[in-house]
Order: sequence, then C-alpha cells, then structure tokens
Amino acid sequence: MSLTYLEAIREAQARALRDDPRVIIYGQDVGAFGGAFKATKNLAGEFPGRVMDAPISEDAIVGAAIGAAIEGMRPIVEMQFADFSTVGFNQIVNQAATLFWRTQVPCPITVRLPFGGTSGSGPFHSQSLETIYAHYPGLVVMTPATVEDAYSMLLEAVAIDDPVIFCEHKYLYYHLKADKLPTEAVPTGKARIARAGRDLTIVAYSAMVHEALAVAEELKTEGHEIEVVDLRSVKPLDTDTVMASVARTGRLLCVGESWPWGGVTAEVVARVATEGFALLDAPPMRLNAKDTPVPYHPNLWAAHRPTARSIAAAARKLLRQ
Amino acid sequence: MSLTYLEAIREAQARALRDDPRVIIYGQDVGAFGGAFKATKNLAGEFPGRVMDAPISEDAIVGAAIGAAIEGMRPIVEMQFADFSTVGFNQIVNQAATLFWRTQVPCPITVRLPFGGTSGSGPFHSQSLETIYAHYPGLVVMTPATVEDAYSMLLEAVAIDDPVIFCEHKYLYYHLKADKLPTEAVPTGKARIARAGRDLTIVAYSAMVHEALAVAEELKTEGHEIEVVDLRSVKPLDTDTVMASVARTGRLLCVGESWPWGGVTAEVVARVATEGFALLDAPPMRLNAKDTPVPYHPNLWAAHRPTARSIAAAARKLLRQ
Amino acid sequence: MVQAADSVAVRFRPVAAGTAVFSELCTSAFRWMLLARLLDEKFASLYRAGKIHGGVFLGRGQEALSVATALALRPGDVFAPLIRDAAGRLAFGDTALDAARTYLGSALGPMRGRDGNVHRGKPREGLLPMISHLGAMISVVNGILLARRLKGIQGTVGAASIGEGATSTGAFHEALNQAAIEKLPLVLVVANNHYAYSTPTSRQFACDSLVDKAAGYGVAGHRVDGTDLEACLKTLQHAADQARAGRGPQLVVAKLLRLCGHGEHDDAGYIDPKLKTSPVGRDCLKVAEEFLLQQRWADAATIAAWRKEKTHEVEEAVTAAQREPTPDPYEEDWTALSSGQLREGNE
Amino acid sequence: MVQAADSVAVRFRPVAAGTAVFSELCTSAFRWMLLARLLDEKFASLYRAGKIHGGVFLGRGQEALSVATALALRPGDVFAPLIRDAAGRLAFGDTALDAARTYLGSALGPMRGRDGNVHRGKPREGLLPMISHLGAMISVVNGILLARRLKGIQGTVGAASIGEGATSTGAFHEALNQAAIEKLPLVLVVANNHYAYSTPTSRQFACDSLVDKAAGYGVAGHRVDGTDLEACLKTLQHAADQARAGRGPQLVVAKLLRLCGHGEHDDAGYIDPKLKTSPVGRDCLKVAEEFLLQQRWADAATIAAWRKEKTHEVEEAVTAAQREPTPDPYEEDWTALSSGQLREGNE
Ligand SMILES: Cc1ncc(C[n+]2csc(CCOP(=O)(O)OP(=O)(O)O)c2C)c(N)n1
Ligand SMILES: Cc1ncc(C[n+]2csc(CCOP(=O)(O)OP(=O)(O)O)c2C)c(N)n1
Ligand SMILES: [Mg+2]
Ligand SMILES: [Mg+2]
Repeated sequence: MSLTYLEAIREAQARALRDDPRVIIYGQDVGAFGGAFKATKNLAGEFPGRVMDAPISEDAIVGAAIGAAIEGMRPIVEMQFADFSTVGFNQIVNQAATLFWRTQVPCPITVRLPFGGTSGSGPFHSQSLETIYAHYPGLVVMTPATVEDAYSMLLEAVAIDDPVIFCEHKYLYYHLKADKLPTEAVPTGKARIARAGRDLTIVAYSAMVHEALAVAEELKTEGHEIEVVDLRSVKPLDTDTVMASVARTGRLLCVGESWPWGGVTAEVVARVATEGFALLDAPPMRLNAKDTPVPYHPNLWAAHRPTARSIAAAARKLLRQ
Repeated sequence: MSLTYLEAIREAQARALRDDPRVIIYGQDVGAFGGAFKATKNLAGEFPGRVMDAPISEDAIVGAAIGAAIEGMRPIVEMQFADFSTVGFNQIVNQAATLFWRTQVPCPITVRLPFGGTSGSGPFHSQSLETIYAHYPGLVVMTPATVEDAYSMLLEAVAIDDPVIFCEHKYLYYHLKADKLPTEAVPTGKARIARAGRDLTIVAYSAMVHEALAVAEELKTEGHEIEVVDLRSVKPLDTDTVMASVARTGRLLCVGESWPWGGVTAEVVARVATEGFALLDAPPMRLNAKDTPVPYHPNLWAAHRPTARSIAAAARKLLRQ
Repeated sequence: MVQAADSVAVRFRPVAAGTAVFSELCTSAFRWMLLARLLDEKFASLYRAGKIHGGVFLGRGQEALSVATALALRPGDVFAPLIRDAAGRLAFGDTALDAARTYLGSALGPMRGRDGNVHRGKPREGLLPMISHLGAMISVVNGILLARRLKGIQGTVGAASIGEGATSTGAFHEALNQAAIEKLPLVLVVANNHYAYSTPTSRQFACDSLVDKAAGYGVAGHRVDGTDLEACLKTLQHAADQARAGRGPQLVVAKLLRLCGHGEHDDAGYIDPKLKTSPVGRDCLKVAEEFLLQQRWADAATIAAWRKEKTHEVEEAVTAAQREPTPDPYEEDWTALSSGQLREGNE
Repeated sequence: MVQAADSVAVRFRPVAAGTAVFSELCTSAFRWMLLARLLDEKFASLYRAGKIHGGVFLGRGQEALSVATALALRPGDVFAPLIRDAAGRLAFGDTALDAARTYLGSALGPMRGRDGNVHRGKPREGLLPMISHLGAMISVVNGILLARRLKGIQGTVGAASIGEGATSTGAFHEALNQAAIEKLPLVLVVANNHYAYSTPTSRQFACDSLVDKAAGYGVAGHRVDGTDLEACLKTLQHAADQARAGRGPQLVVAKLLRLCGHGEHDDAGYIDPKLKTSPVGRDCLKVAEEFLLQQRWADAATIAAWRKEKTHEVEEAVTAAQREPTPDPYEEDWTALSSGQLREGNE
C-alpha cells in the first residue's frame, strides 16, 4: 500500500468520523462530490448526514462550525482554497479564537486550508496564510510537511480543544507518498529534526522542508552537514528544538514560502536572535517568497518562491561566513 | 491655536478635500454626524456630496472605494474601528493590494483604521492590525505617532498612488497636542529619530513611541542616553535608519503594541539580526502585547500592552548586558 | 443520528413557559422590562458618574420586543442577544448581578473582566456572548441548531437579535440563507429602530419593508409594532411556534425607536423629531403599563410595588458587584488557548 | 459635482449599438457566441494537450446570456465578467488574442503572465479583471458608477455577472444593497446554471426563484430563459435601458445549464441527466442558430462561412500568442507597489 499526502488527509478524516461521533465535515462540494481535491472522497456515503455541502458562504460556514463546537461537536471545515478563507476571516480570528478566552468554553474546530503555490495557479489559488492566523491569539496553526504528519496532525487537530488552522500544502498533495499510515506521532507543538547535521541549521515547514532536504543532500557532496528542522506547527512554535539545533550548528537559515514581511522566518530569526544570540557563529539568514502576489506563469512562480536552488545559494553563502 | 492628533486628522481630510476634487470620504456615520470619533466633523457640510454615509457593509465599502479609485478618484475610507476591517479584509488584501501588480492601474485608496488599545474598550475595539496588512504585498501601512505626522502622513496617504492602511491610534486622539500644523514633512518610508542617544536604541511606532520617550527621559536620570526611533510607517520599513541607530548604540529594543507572534518587532529584530548582526553589542530584545485578546478591564489592559514601566525594565536589563 | 459525547445544553433558569395564560405572560414580561429599564438607568447614571470603564449601551424603547423574543423561548433554547437586549437577556436567565459584574469588571462575573458592557454570555447555557462584529452571531446560532438536529434533539428554537443596520452585513445574509437552506428553527428578530448609530434607514436599505427580504430567502416573514408589548408577545410566540413546528426560519421585523443615544456618550441629536412624536416613538414600557392597567391585570399600586422591588434588585446587584474583586493581572492566566500543553510563554 | 483630474473611462472598442436593428444585433451576437465557443474549445484542446498551465474554465451553454449582457452596454460602460463570460468579454471589446495570451502566459498579454486563465481585464477601459473571490467585483462596479455620478458623467451603465452560487456570498448582498441605496445604474446578471461546482441549488438557496430577492433589496427583477438568445438580448437591453434611465439596479436572473465541467479537469458527472434533457439543458448556440435560420437572417452557408472565419481567428490568435515571449523572471519588476520610492528590496 502506498499513500499520498492527500490520501492521508482523507484517511485521517475517515478515521476521525469513525472514531468520534462528534466529528462532522462542512464545506463547499465536500459531500457526494468528495471535495475539490477529493480530500473527502466517499466520506459522505460512508457517514451519512455528517459530511455536508455548504453554500458559498465562508463567514457562515465558520460561524456554524463554531456553534456546533459550542454544542459539543468537532467540526472540520474545508475551505476550497486557503485564499478564500479571507472572507471567513472574521469568524475565525474574532469569534473562534476568542471564545475560550472570553467564556472558558473551548472552540474545537478545525479549519482545513489547502494552501501554497503550485505552478499555474496564480495569485488567488496559491496563497500561504499561516502568518495572518498565527499572529492572532487563540489559534493553533499546523503546517505538516510529511504524509505521516498530515495524517496524525489532522487527527490531533480534531482532538485538540482549541481552534486549529490546518495548512495542508497543495503541492505536497500528490508529490509525497508514504508506505503506511503512522500509528504514533510527535505531539503537536514539537518540531522534528528532519535530518541531522552539524554545520548549518535550516528551519523550514511544509513544502519548504523538502526543498531544504534536497539542499542538505546536495551540500553533502560539497562536504557540509546540514541539519533540517521541520517546525510542524508554526504556532505554537517550538523554539527549544530550533535553539538546540542552532546550538549544535551555530548557523541558522530560516525558509518560508509566504511573503517576506513578518512571517515565520521573522519570528524564528527574532526568537533565536533574542534568546539564543550567543549560539550564533554567523548572522542568521532568512529566505521568503518575493513581496508580490503569487504569479501565474511557471517562469515567474519558480522565481517567486524559495527553491532548492535559491536555498542552496543562501546556505553556501552562510557556510562561508 | 492648539490641535489634537484627532483634529489634525480632520484638518488633513479637510485640506485634501479642498485641494483635490478627486478626494471623497466614505464610511459609517462620517456624514452629517461627523464620524464616531468626529474625525470628519463638518466635512459633509463643507463639501456637499463628497462625504458619504455608508451602510454597515465593510466589504462593499472597500470595494466601492476601489472602483472609485479605478475611475480616478482618491477615496478615503473610514472604518469605525480597525477591528471591523476584518470584514472588509478580502477587498483590501486581494482586490486593492493586487490591482496595480495585476493590471498596472494603481489603486489610490486610503483606509483609515482607528486602532489600538484604550482603557475599557475590550477585545473588539482595541486591536492593532498593522501586522496582518503589512504582511500582504501591495499595501503601504502608516502608523503616525505625532500630531504633525497624523496630518502630513494622511495627506501623503491620499496623494500616494498605492492603497494605504492608515493606522491612527485612538489613545493618541485626545492625548497628543501640537501648536500648529506642519508645513513640511519627512517623506513616507523614512523613520525619524525621535530622540537622540548613544547607549540603546528603542525602535517603536505609534503610541509606543511616547512610552519609549518617557523611558528615555526616566533613564536619563540614571545616566543613560536612549535613542528612540519612530518608524512612522511599518511598511515600507526604514531599515537604514534603524541600522544606523543600532550602529551608534550597539543595543536594540523593539516595542510594539500588537500581538507577539510575527509582528513589527519580529520583522525589525530579524532585519537587524540578519543585516546588522555585527552592529549588536548585546542580544536584541523585543516587547509586545501579551498573546491574548485585548482585555476590557483597566487592570488587565495595563498589563497586557507594553508600558513605560515594562519598557524601562527591559531597557535596564539590556543596558546591563 | 449522531450522539455527542458531552451534552451541554441545559438552560440555567426557566423562563415563563409559552403556555402560560396570556395575562401572566404579559405581567411577567412587564416586570422584566421594568427591571431592564431600571438596570439600564442605573448603568447610565454610573456612567455619568465616571464609574464605568468604556461605553454603556442601552435598550431603552426596545424592551418589549426584546423580552418577547426571550419569552417565546423555552428551556434548552438558544438566544443570541445584541446591544439593546437588556430585557431579553434577563428574561432568558441572565441575572442583574452578572450584568452589573460585566459592566463593573468584577473578576467573578461571567467575563471575569476580560470583556465588558454588553458582551457577556454563557454559551453552554444557550446565552451567546456577542462579539462586536454585527451579524456574526446568527450563523453561530445556526451551528448550534444544526448540531442539535444531528444529535437528534428536537424542538429547539434559536433566536438572534439584530438591528436594521446590521441587515446590511454580509454575515446577516450568509447566515439567514444558511438557515433557510437547512430549514433551521431560527427566529431572526430585526429591530428596525430607524437608525444605525446616526445613519437613517434611507442610507441603509432601499426596500419598502425589511420583511420584503423574507421571500428572497424562502423564509417566513412577520412584522410587528415594536412599541406594543401585546403584539410583540403574540408575534414572537407565533414565530417561535412556527420554527419549532419545523417550518424553517422566521424573520420578524419590528418597528420602533431607540429612546436613547447609540451609547451613553451620544445625545442622539440626529433623530428626526417627527419620528419621536410618531407612533414608533412611543415608550413601550409606558404602553405596556397602560395596557396592563386597562386590562386590569395590574393596578397602579402593584406596579409601584414592582418598581420598588426591581429598584431594590438593581441596587443590590450593583452594590454586590462593586464589592467584588477586580481582576488581578498577576493572577491572570495570560493565554487564549485551553490546551495547556500548547501554551507558549512568548511575549 | 466633482471634476476628476484624469478622466479614464474610454472604451477601447465599440460594441454593436443598442439601437441597431434587432436582426443585426442577433447576427452580431451569434457571431460573438460562435467565436467564444470556438475559442473555448481551442483552450479545452490545448488543456488536454498539456499546453496550458493551471485550469481552463469555459462558458459553454452560457454564451447567449453573456453576449446579451455585453451587447446591452455602450462605449463608456463598465463590465465585470466572471468565469463563464468568454462571449460577453469578446463582445465588449476583449480580443481573442488577449484571451489566448492570458491562457498561454504571454508576456505581452494584459496580465503579462502574472495572472492567468479568466482573470484578465483592463480596468481603465471598463473591463474589470475578476479576482477569484466570488461576489467581490460587484461593489467595484458600484464604485465606478458612483465616481461617474460624482464627476457628472451621465448615462453610464455597469454590468456584473455572477453565478447562482455566488448569490450566497456576503459580498453579493452588501454590493447589491449598496447599489440599491445609491440607486446606481447596475445590471446584475445572475446565471443560474443549477450548479456551483458540484453543488445543486437545493444546497445553495431556498427561495422559489432568485428573482424573489429583488424586492428585498428594492430593485427591479427580471427573469429570462438563458438558452434563448432572443429573450436574453431583449431582457438585457430592457434592463440596461431601465438602469440608464435612472431606475436603479436591475437584477436579471437567467436559467440555463453549464454544458461542460466546472473547469476542464471536471467531468461534471454530478449533473442531473434530467436537467440535461430539459429545456434549460438546450445549447444556446444551437438554439440561436436555429432562430437565425428560421428568421432567415442567415442561411446555412453564411453560418458555415462565419464558423470558418472564427475558427481562423482563433487559430491565428493562439498561434500568435504561442510565438510571443513568456515572462522573464530576471526582467520582472518584483514589486506590487506603483510608487517607486516606497519599494523595499526585502525578500
Ligand atoms: C461589522 C461592523 N461594522 C461596524 C460596527 C460599528 N457599529 C456598532 S453598532 C453600529 C450601529 C448598529 O445599528 P443597528 O444594526 O441598526 O443596531 P442599533 O444600534 O440601532 O440597535 C455600528 C455601525 C460593528 N459593530 N460591526
Ligand atoms: C468566496 C469564494 N469561495 C469559494 C470559491 C471557489 N469557487 C470557485 S467557482 C465556485 C462555484 C461557483 O458557482 P456559481 O457561482 O454558481 O458559478 P458557476 O461556476 O456555476 O458559473 C466556487 C465554490 C470562490 N471562488 N470564492
Ligand atoms: Mg438600528
Ligand atoms: Mg452555478
């Protein structure tokens, strides 16, 4: 058996529905059709009444999920693309994220955001929005980079009593495969050493982990041992694991696919600079997408986001310092 | 004559309306009523037909402003509170911010956000949202800290061909006074040395500039010369001025009123750490609001945001290193 | 049918049942209105005395509609009140003490000083704590109703209040449409008080009556004179009955006038004097009082006694709340997450 | 009255004037429909051949409604098309070449490879470039119309297209209400093609007909058979005339069926076969062809000649676009700001 990242997401939802009668799924075309990406394929048939097609009403979709959560359910909301969550933004950041703090009643909703760039998708079907959600208090923001994490973290997202923004990368949907589903997992909030090394730490998450791993492989041939830290969730952000890695390597390069101003790379570099300054043998570096919308054309898209090539160039520069 | 920060905003709008026939104002209660904070007092009377009351439709308000901008107007949108801009978010970040990049047609709208904490205002009338707007490409985000800047930057916001998010701090509305309106101003995108010093740089913006200045005054009595940099706009962010200051002082403390994850303080610290690492004689520090919604009660509110007291404590710690 | 692991929907205080004799319902409603009015007046005077941090938002002139909404509900039902719903909240089970605690920032109140004025609620008990963004509560009510249906719980009604201004929000539209698609037992009560802050209805909508919207959603529409308690009680009862009977969402549109500022900082100088002297400008509390007297369901002495009793209740609540501790930032649990293991220490 | 410094609203290519003899209008409309259909088919075949990056979205079955919308407009008017508007775009002044350039990512196209497929437009020429978020373009049209009014420009009409699914968005609601309040000359054309992606209307709205919404906004409502070119032309012309005459927004609801997948990746297996064989499932292009033949406004030979001519036009456009340079990331101006002095180098 071999499973894609996308199939793992489908399997996690199937299992959540099976194991917990409180779980429901709500989103556009998630029912009989099985979702725009087929992440809910066959689930409406297997779990009658619990996988519901929604109107094109992102605000009301999230609002209803919050209400159902108050009533003890565990709703999973599928946004058709992360980009469209901006019209459900208010309910997420002001209603779901504040409910527990205001009333002590938790709000266990999971909002699945198919996100990130793929070739030819353009400015409104490619966005990486982890930053805007992580900025708000009261949300957990997950960014799984592997098939195993896509599966286990989605199950955790449903189990967690807080609202979770589950950022699933569309580029990984079909590109990643695993042999089997995991039976156990690192807890949420813990980063993972995706590859051990001693010369340089590359901190990444989601699709960028794989670019970083390719760089590590490439630079090995040049005699460098690159450590790759996969953040797994960007909020909470596991500063300890990052710091421990930088303590080992003395060099930090942080890579994110979202826009350059104030994203994950800013937060990671700022934390290391403020709390682990003495660990750094060279100035830290960061690499982000360019500060424009995500371009449609493959030529432009490939230059807009960080790739193994641009990461390798940055890493070499940093290793020389 | 003496003018408050709020009156300066009113005067800037009056002048913009007077000088440029393309300027219009649109927002809830901005007409005969003069706005929830009276920032448009008497303007509807003075400029008939050009200051229009809007329905409670933030999405359509911003959308219409964009349309008017396409047609050559210079609309100013008043959000009643910054917090409510989340329901107009999509039009701002996906329509206004992408228009020029997509079509080469500029989108000269100004969105005024009365923002920031005041005592007793609670989680939905206190938010600082500069971070989520600055993250998106295509927007200019202004955060004036003085009466003079409130005036001249708002005029610049209207004049600039790009969409501007104009963050005007409600706490400063009545607390700040100036003798007269400025006749010239530092250009947008340039930070200002609000106070010169040589021992430590405090980078701040908006209301926090005044807390920082109070700290500088206080620490002077302890023999320290604190330099205070007022960012003025957080996007573009004037890294050069910040870096030059850190080059002089060797120490950086960055203060912001918004939530801790990924805000202005992360961006500033990350830039200095990556581009000016060698300038730092001690680890940089950052101070933000706490990672919860903004509390209603004055006791909690005062502890939630950075204040002269908590900034002074951080500064002393940093000076000892 | 789905079985939820934890069932949470137990109402904390019974309201006058929908089956009560109408005279009893009326007198009960009147007494809630009186309590709400007196409580509101107390908050206004505390505000003028500088004793309240932040704004004060009153329901003056809207008590009849508000109380009728709450009294149409039963234990187990759900209510999402808005800023003018002092009366409905109380009738639904909120207490004067919790109201005072929230306004005065008591650490013992339901919002523990974290949120203030009209933002209180107890979601587990069916009383939703409004966020300020207008229109945002309606879909939350929908979600509760949907969940009840999935759990096989029958007969629940959910009511949400909204001003005419908030009908312009996208959230209102999406939620009412959602309720219509799902045929949810939602009673959506629009208080058309002719102003949204200073904005008159001519700048808010262009239909003849907001009830004309009902057909466009495929829901039932009702209109009522919001100054007339009798009419409000009957209309809301009817609407709730229809919803409970499975006839889908009910849109109730009431005409009335807010007899106060938007908040206590506002002198409401923009209100058209003609409206004030027109029938919509009547004070529903006076109208209700006259109605009770006329029906002989109460005499002047009884009403005076009620007033005294409610005045006392208000004073007690405020005094008690004032004696309570305010929140202590050092004791405060500075996190917005409920999952302890996911908290970060970062500031 | 406001005088704007720069007047920008000059349409780039005249469309068939509303005053043309109806037979001419019909034949002209048919030829645009034909061009759109052939262009769409070409894109579909390029897609199948792997020559197009990203999705392909067709207007098959919706050409009559789309072209009628555009042909009801005049030079200086504004049009905000959506994904099914290949025909309307062309009739409004868009070119097959620009369509091909956008789909093929030519650096010389209006979107210069930055945006693709159906997202092209030239705002200064009245053709708005849709963003993907459904409902978001309507208020932008409102803003242009408002500005025209402020500038004292009279007689402009703005048309916006939307699917029945998008009527569920808050953006649709806020914008239509805004247009109604301002009494703007907006023609809002709803193509009820019975599905929003896979979602049937029963999961999208609960009113009998979407035209029932008109009264709730205080706007005029029109319904039309979207498969019938003659009816579409007449209804849209009438609606545009009404708007132009100052009668406020016009809501036009057409019934039809999308005769293709949501995008070319989708086999549309979810479409109810009964709908396909019902009158709404008719192919508007065939219906129009038969109508022209029956009216003797064209004979089979003429139509065959048109088809050949349009086929050639499509081939030429695609060939030309394919020969054009693709965008060069090293030449690309990596900024989203127009103000040069505000650009940051930060990556
Ligand atoms: C989305 C949103 N925009 C703006 C506001 C600011 N605001 C608070 S109350 C109000 C007026 C509400 O009018 P209406 O809905 O008629 O209720 P009323 O106050 O008359 O009871 C406004 C504009 C808000 N709370 N939410
Ligand atoms: C706000 C928003 N949510 C979701 C989507 C994803 N989406 C794109 S097209 C579509 C279906 C649109 O249906 P309809 O409005 O009926 O138009 P049609 O495709 O039938 O022409 C959806 C859900 C979107 N573009 N915008
Ligand atoms: Mg009102
Ligand atoms: Mg459709």
